[in-house]
This record gives sequence, structure tokens and C-alpha cells, in this order.
Amino acid sequence: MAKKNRNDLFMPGAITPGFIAEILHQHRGRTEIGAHSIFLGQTRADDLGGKKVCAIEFTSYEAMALEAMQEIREKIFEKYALTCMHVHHSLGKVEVGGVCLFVLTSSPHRKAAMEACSETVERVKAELPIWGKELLDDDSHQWKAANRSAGMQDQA
Amino acid sequence: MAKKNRNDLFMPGAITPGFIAEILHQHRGRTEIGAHSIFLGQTRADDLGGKKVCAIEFTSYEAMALEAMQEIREKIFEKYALTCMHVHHSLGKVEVGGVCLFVLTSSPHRKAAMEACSETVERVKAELPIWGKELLDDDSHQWKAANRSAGMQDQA
Amino acid sequence: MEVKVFFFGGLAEITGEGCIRVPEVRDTDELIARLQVQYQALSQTRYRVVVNNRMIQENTSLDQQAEVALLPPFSGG
Amino acid sequence: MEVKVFFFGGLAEITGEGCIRVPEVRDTDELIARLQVQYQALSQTRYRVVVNNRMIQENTSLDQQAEVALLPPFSGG
Repeated sequence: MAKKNRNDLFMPGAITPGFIAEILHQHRGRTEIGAHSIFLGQTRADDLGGKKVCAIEFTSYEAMALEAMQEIREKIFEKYALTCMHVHHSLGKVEVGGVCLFVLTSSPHRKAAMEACSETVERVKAELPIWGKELLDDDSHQWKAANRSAGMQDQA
Repeated sequence: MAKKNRNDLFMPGAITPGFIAEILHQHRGRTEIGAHSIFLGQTRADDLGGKKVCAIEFTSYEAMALEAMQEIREKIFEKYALTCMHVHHSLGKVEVGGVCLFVLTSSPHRKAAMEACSETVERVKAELPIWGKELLDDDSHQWKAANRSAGMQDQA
Repeated sequence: MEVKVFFFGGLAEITGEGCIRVPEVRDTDELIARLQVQYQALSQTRYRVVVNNRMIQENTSLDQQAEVALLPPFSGG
Repeated sequence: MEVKVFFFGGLAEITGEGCIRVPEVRDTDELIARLQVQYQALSQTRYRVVVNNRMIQENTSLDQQAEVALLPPFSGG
């Protein structure tokens, strides 16, 4: 049960609230679960020196990303007492305000769920070969950098 | 914007996936948000010495809970760079597998969102006057204890 | 004068009451002493005392409109 | 023999190619040297080198079916 969902990492376009609701609905029968921790990465309308980000177009080295995700999944399950884990990332264009990353970790207890979620998000961002091309409002673009702003630890 | 939602803390019965989807959908226009951190507490089918938990019935000292929640909200907004925060807790009966606690914290960046979510969950559990009556499968009941098992830090 | 006393969670079960009125009581120490006579199981129970929505730690005088609540350990979430 | 080389993210833009074939190349050091001649902007760019889905740190020999990928810094999420 825990180790399934190997190849459904990528989704075309934004991850919708309806899709998220469907995943949550599927967990009602898992009555050993006491806590779900969820992270959603949302495309932000950053201002890049007067130009505004309108959307991000994601591409990936998919075969390698699936392998890297499987490795993360195994390590997280070894480390935390999880009941299950779901990770989805958008490919293609996601307009600002759209969700491009979904991480759900579920456990009988909240500490495991929350710590596993946080660690999974960090690893996904650091280890999955995915690139975001920021489409700007003057029809130019810029390649997203994971740590754009000086002194900023995270770019969500 | 940030300080609204004062009196919608309590919801009758389980918090549904559809309700959660609706809240998420409402954030699509908030394009300064880059990260949502969500915690869901789900009613667990614990085994209490041979008897199984079928549902939990929640009651609260509501006036005091609303005041305590407002105090938590203000402190969390002082401490973290949040865009918004939503907290809902069930009152009445929630069957096992149903969600009884929803916490959503949103921020431009993930670190603030995740830390604020975690701290809010801890404070909600410790500071809100809410009680859970566990309804068991032999028609008896037991009052839920926040730290039932020895050495257990969390009960989700 | 009389004060209102609310019992929550398992305490409502122990006392068989959600709310009672207690007449002529000056402060919380006196109130608790009287409640423990009336509901003997109360002395074996952990709870916190709230007066007018504020948790109290020490003996507190009660005015005419005082609302007192006895709260067992919280278990929300 | 020839190896396949894939360019990802901003590198595909710099090189103008998603994938090229490079003939008669023994190892990654030789490959990178040749690519830097062909695509001069490459030497000002940060990237990691992957051979057959594995990140490499050192010079690595390339067999006939080798697939090499050049990966700029990741920016998913």
C-alpha cells in the first residue's frame, strides 16, 4: 500500500482543488490515519525588475525524476512512521495562483506526518530534475532560480 | 484581510474534502502566495483494550475557544510572514476517517507557512477548550485524553 | 447573589449537569469546596477553573454576574 | 559509436538543441571539451552531468549506448 504511486508524479498543468479533494476523499477508509500534512507550492506573481511573472512552464528529465522520487520515497518511509505519501508536480504551463507542487504525508500521529512532509518538500526541490521557465508580462521569459533573492532560504 | 475569519472556527460534523477544495479555490487570486501548509486531523479508529473507536463527539466552551483562537491568530501573525490563515474544528459527531481539524497557513515562502502551521496546530490542541468523547463499538464511551499512550508526544 | 457554574467534557458527566447556579458564594475557593461536597468524584478529577472566560490560578472573588467554568484537560484536534 | 547528449532547462535554450548525437567520444571530459567549443556560452553556465540517469562527479568513460544529460540547477516546486 505504502509503496505504490511510483509513476504518477507528473501532472499536466496546474493541480486543481478538485483533484486534491479527490485524493483526500480516498483516505476516509484509512482509519488508522490520525494526521495528514499537506504542502502546496503555488505559482507566485513575482516582480522581476518591473516585469511580472504571469505563469511558469515546467519541464523535467522525467526518467531521472521518477527514479529520484522513488529514492526519496523509500528514504522517507524508512525514517518516518507513515501510512502513505503522495507527491505530484506539474509539467507544462501553470498560471500564477495555480498549484504546481502537492505533497501529502499521512500517519497515525502528527509529528511523523509533519516532519516527513517538510523533509519531502525540501528533497523534491533539491533533488528532482525539474526546471521552471518564468513567462513574463512583456512576453519575455527567465529561467527560475531556486534561490533568487539574496539571503532567502526558500522560494516556495 | 489577514485578520478576518474570527467566528467561523467551528463547523458541525466532519470537515469535508469539498469544503477544503472550496477554501483552496478561493486562494487562486492571491498571487503573492507561494506556499500553503495544511494540517488535517482525522478521527482514528483506535483500539482501546478490545473496544474500537467508531466516532468522536466534540464539544467546546465556545466563547472561550473563540477568544483563545483569536489570541493564537494574533501571535502567529506577529511571528510569521503569513498572507492568511484558516482554522476550523468540528463540533458534534465525526465518524472515524472524518477530518475534525483543518489548519491552513499561506505565505509567499514555504518556511513561514510550514512553521506557522505546525505551531498553530500545537497551540490549537493545547489551548482551545474542546473535548472529544470517543464513542466505542460496544455503545460505551470514553473521554479522549490528549496524551493517552505513555511516552507518546502526540495524538494527532 | 448567585453565580453560574458550567461543567464541560467529562465533568458534565460526573456531575450530571451542564450548568448549575450556586447562591451566596464569595470566591472560587469557597465555591470549589462546596462543589466537592456536592459532587464527590470531583476531588479525583483534574480540571482548570475559568472565571468570566479567563483561566485563574489563585483564589478569585466572585461578583454577582460571575460565570465560572470547570474545564477538564482539553482534547481537541 | 556515438553518444546521445540531452540539454535541459536553460541549456536547451543556450544550445538551441534538446538532444544531439556526438560521435567517437571516449569519456565525459572529452565530451564536455568538445561541447564547449561548439557552444561557447556553455563555459559560463553552471550545470551537472548525468550519464545513464546517474549524476557523475568525475571523468567517466562512455560506452556505445551512453546517454549523457546536462542539467542546470533545479527549480521545481
